[in-house]
Amino acid sequence: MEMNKDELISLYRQMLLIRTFEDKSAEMYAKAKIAGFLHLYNGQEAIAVGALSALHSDDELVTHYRDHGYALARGIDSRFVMAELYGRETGTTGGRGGSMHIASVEKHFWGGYAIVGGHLPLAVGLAYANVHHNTGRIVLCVLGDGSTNIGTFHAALNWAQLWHLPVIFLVENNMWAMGTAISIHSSVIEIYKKAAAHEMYAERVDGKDVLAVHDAVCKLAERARSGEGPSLLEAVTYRYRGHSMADSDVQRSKEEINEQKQRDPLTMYLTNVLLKRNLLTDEQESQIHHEVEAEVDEAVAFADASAEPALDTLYDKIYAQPVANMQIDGSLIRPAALYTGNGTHG
Amino acid sequence: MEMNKDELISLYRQMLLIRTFEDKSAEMYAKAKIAGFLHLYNGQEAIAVGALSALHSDDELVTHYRDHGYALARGIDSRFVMAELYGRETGTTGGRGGSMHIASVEKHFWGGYAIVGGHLPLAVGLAYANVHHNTGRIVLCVLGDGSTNIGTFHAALNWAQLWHLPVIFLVENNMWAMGTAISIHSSVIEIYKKAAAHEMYAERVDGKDVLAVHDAVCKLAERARSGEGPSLLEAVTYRYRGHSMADSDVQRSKEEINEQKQRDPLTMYLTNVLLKRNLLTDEQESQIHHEVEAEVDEAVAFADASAEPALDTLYDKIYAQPVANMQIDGSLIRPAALYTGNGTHG
Amino acid sequence: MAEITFREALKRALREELTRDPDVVIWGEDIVAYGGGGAYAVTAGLAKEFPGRVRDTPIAEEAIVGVGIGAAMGGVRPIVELMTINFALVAWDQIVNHAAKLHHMFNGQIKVPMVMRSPAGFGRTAATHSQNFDSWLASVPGLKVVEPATPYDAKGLLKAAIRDDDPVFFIEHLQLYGTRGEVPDTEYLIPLGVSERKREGRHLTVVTWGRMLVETMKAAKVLSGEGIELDVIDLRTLRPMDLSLAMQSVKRTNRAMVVEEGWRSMGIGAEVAATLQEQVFNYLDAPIARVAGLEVPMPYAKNLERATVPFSDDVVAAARAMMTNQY
Amino acid sequence: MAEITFREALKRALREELTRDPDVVIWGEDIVAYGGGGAYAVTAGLAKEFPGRVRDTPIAEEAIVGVGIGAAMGGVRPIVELMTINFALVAWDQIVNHAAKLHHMFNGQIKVPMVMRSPAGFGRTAATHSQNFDSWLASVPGLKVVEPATPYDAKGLLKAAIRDDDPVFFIEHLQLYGTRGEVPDTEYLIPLGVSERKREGRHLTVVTWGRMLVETMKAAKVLSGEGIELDVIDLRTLRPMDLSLAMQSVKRTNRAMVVEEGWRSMGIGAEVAATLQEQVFNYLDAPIARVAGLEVPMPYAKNLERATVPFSDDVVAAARAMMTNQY
Ligand SMILES: Cc1ncc(C[n+]2csc(CCOP(=O)(O)OP(=O)(O)O)c2C)c(N)n1
Ligand SMILES: Cc1ncc(C[n+]2csc(CCOP(=O)(O)OP(=O)(O)O)c2C)c(N)n1
Ligand SMILES: [Mg+2]
Ligand SMILES: [Mg+2]
Repeated sequence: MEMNKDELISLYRQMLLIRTFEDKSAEMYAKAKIAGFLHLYNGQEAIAVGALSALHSDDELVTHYRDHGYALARGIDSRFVMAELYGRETGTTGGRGGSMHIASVEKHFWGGYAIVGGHLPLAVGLAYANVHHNTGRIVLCVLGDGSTNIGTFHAALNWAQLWHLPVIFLVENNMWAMGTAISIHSSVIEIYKKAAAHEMYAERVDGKDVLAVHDAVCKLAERARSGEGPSLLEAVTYRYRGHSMADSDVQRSKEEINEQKQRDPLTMYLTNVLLKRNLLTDEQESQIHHEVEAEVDEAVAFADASAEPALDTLYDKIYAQPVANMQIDGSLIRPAALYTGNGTHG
Repeated sequence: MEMNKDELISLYRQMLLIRTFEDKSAEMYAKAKIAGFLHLYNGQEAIAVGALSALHSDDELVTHYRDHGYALARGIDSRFVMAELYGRETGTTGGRGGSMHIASVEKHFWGGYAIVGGHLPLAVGLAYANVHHNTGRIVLCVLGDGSTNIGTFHAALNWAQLWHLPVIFLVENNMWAMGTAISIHSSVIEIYKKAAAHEMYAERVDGKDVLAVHDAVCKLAERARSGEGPSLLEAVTYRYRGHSMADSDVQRSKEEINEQKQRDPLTMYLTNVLLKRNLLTDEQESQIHHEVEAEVDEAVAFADASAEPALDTLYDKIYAQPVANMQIDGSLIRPAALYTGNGTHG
Repeated sequence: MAEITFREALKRALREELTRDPDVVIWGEDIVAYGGGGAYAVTAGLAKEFPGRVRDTPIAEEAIVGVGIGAAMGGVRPIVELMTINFALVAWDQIVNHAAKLHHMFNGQIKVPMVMRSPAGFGRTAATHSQNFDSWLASVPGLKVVEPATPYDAKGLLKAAIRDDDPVFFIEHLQLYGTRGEVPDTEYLIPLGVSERKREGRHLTVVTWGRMLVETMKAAKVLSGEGIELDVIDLRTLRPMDLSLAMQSVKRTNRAMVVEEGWRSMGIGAEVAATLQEQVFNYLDAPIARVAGLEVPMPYAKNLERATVPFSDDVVAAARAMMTNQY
Repeated sequence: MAEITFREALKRALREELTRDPDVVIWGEDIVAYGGGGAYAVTAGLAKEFPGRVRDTPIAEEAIVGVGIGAAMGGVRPIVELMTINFALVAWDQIVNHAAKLHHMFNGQIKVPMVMRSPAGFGRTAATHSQNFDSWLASVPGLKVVEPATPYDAKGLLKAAIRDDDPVFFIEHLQLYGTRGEVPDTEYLIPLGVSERKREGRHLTVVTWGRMLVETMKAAKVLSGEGIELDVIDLRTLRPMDLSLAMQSVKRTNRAMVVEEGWRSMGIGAEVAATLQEQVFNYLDAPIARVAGLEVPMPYAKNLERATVPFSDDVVAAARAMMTNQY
């Protein structure tokens, strides 16, 4: 897809929004506004932005837990994402899922998943559903390099290829799985080669080059839409921060990180494309910066102002179709206060 | 390994023993002497015999449930194997495991396993143990074509390659997984190609040619022993009978089966090698037949004469190290007769 | 009303639902070609009747369940068959951490209207192939779990399960496939989560389900001859579990027993006993007894298997002991 | 005797056993490089001390457990770390159908002397990362299951588990890692399968284990101020389960309560309640109560998580109610 000037600028704005949002999240985590796991996307922004810009807005998206970037690139209101990180009722899942499970089915983002490899079969099934209903939509399934060693990876690829389903497996190869370097966790370093076990079409792309990612996904989406089946795209990248906010990151050398930062996806795109081609002035750039910062500040203000989920909603939505009139049911009906006393304390 | 005349004849004798044993097992199953699942090896004999003849007798062996052929080729007394099919105390596992779990750890046969793909990680671990103890022994791990789609397959291969362990994955590609043809269950028909996902060395061999299997395994064993790591061998074959005795086998055409029988591993080896090279006379051949039949008849007589396991051994060997003096223990100590009444009825 | 087998009842349920709703599909290992359709022949012929909607899959239970979940999220209504419940262990993460959780975790945005069907139980197939796992499944918030005992219930419950908007694990005891019972030709549904009294009696309440109902009914006949009348409650749905009938019953009989095939420890029997003693403590004249499978990896040998699994004579013995206060 | 953390006690057990026996190895995800050694830092530094014997693995729990089993069969004594117990679901088939069964299925020919260590419990990590599964594991014949509550027990039990010839699942509640307690410098072992009275009292027997012991002890203090003295039994080993102390205790107190963090249905509490009412029925003055986690996929929000998991105040409330006959 050829992009016009606005679209090209928008890529930058999106990457910047993600970077800024993630930095702010880290800040809020340090202030204990956010708890649990928080996996930030700094350094990898070009992949989410490049990939989603190559898809239709109603193509289906499924990701792993490192999902804020995808949520923002899919156009989910940053206020709702921040509120979810806070665990507030205004969050994308009403505070149920938190950072690892951002979702907006309305926007065809079927959620971030936290079990490594667990979402791959789901993405294949979703692709089937679209074929079954003849929607023309394809599925983008995002995962990391470390997630290509677990059983569901190959089981899902085999199925997708066998049934010729329209799904793109996008592997963000950031060279590390938590604190384990790729050479320690995978017998094959060039992840795209793993698709050979299924004779699945596969490519490798520079994951720091937003336009390269965009182009690669355009091509694979075209393949999928025209019935040529699934594919795997390996996008080589690097994350600047630790695996999650809990990671002291002692395992990676400062040199390695600094070297990687030399090829920053935002800077490269701004310098080598937008400024070089005169698509943006320095002034416009700082204007974008201001806007993005204002947006993120507002997201924080919104999250701060939002209420916690009401306690009496705890049992809601465990079932889509609750069974009525159960007289005794440890599973559905809150046991008498006698036995638990819960819900009132805290 | 160059084989001498006796060894070459022995290959035939072993294949014939397996074929005869399996036919007799089918007969005994029909007579309800054997129950449950019974997966016969007819048609695939050249693989077990060719592979084991290429290994040392103390190399480790792990197989799937289609394991009688391997047990016999490993030299386990056919009487004990038949007794196990009967579920008798004289069986290879005292009647506990039955057909799918023949084992003789003394003979380094670590057993047949019944969960598809479940034994692959075990084989990798066993290879590690041998490296850890510096025994020089390697591991042969046998599986079917249908077992290459489940998660443990690739998870095990990746690990074996990463840690460079001495294990040979021997895939008996008989083109069917139960009633599912290979083209329906696997995106790739030439199974050996799946090893590419791990840059693991792999080959394909005619699984009906006992000498070809022997030579291929010799080569891969040599690799493993000299520290060159794991490998995968695909042996193309066909099974003559249904998946198990429960299989009506309506899914495979008579033509397909008959065509496959044209290339029978026993006949081919007898005609093209033993008789052609004058290693065996017709008389000697019929002598072998008699011996083998006598052996199998004796196995049946032995099984028939063997007792069922004693009922009071039911709780034995659940734990290698039982916890002493438990006063109440639903898990270790038989609940009072009041609550179950079991064990007395028949 | 004709007598048909449990197997046939299930097949009719599948056929009717496939006919009613084009979004219903069936996937599983060997459900199309093998032996004409299915390791236990439940789907025999359906692939021909509904081209493209009944499909054989690779052997990869984690994918069978996971792809099913994804399809269900996308509005398909998959029925996935796990050849036996033992293989569900390979898919355990998908069942527990995915199917059961998505609706709540995503705050209602995602629904997983999927049925997982699976034969359970023993049949001379040894340790790894003879299990139940009903209690584990029934303890998972977000799952529904059904285990019918009769052809009538099998049909009505399976149809309800297929129309349910939640993931339902539907357990079929493999010893029941050949059993027969009356099933009407006209359509009916049986709501999930409702237990049923299968026999009226005044001496002893027996709570059970699945194959053990059949054994309990046999035992009830024997015991009736001795003047002991069992009040038999069939749970039918294991999650959510309806103990209302059982509680009422105990208030009349003052004695209760739970009969289950699976391991005793942390079984459904434990839950039923714990809940009943909580709820109707003052009505109990004797401890609640449990008849259950012995905790042994199932041996292949005929006599050992027989000793491990409970049968009607175990129920008879336990009931006699209870009624003569030998607890 | 020095006060050390639960985490440090575990590490000392590992170090001592690595030193004692060259066949002991430790494998797991991120136990070497990450943060200096382990998601919860239990193995920190060990890789350097024991070169080649503490190794990072791929993320593939089915292989971590399965390769561990194979190594154990071959005479190695692997300790495999599953980063959290939630990921054990991926390896469930290996745990239940392989580790637990091989010794019996192969009639004693094969042993699996392996320890699976895994943190369990909650910590604002939402539905798929906050579970226990203690009751499931403890129901599997062939497995041993341990869950210590104090640094002292953690060290002694882990050393015993490593020397045990059976597969042991060793559950570490992640909220306990930072807790402190006295641990002697001299070597000691604590035998598996032996419960311990952690507090003497005459009014109410409380059976518990793991983190809930800590909460129960807090509750005991509060209740003691009100004249209610808890007799607290720590199970320590969940399979085989030693209820002898609990039974003796109930004979004195005539009231019992089980306190557990996991889901109530088919929990360990259900088993304890069912067994106690079977065994000491005539000594019970009140139904056995259960304090347990609510059956909800764990929400991330702070207040909802807090409401889902039991704390000491829940124990206090339940005990008060029991003692005033409000059941
Ligand atoms: C089955 C499972 N095992 C372990 C984990 C813990 N874990 C979460 S993320 C992660 C590393 C994944 O690395 P990778 O796939 O490369 O993704 P990245 O974080 O680098 O984006 C691990 C081990 C998990 N969530 N699920
Ligand atoms: C996890 C699991 N799923 C399903 C089965 C049932 N099953 C047993 S053997 C088999 C077919 C295996 O085919 P293949 O690997 O080709 O071996 P073959 O029988 O042809 O030798 C199936 C589906 C099983 N035992 N384990
Ligand atoms: Mg990574
Ligand atoms: Mg095959």
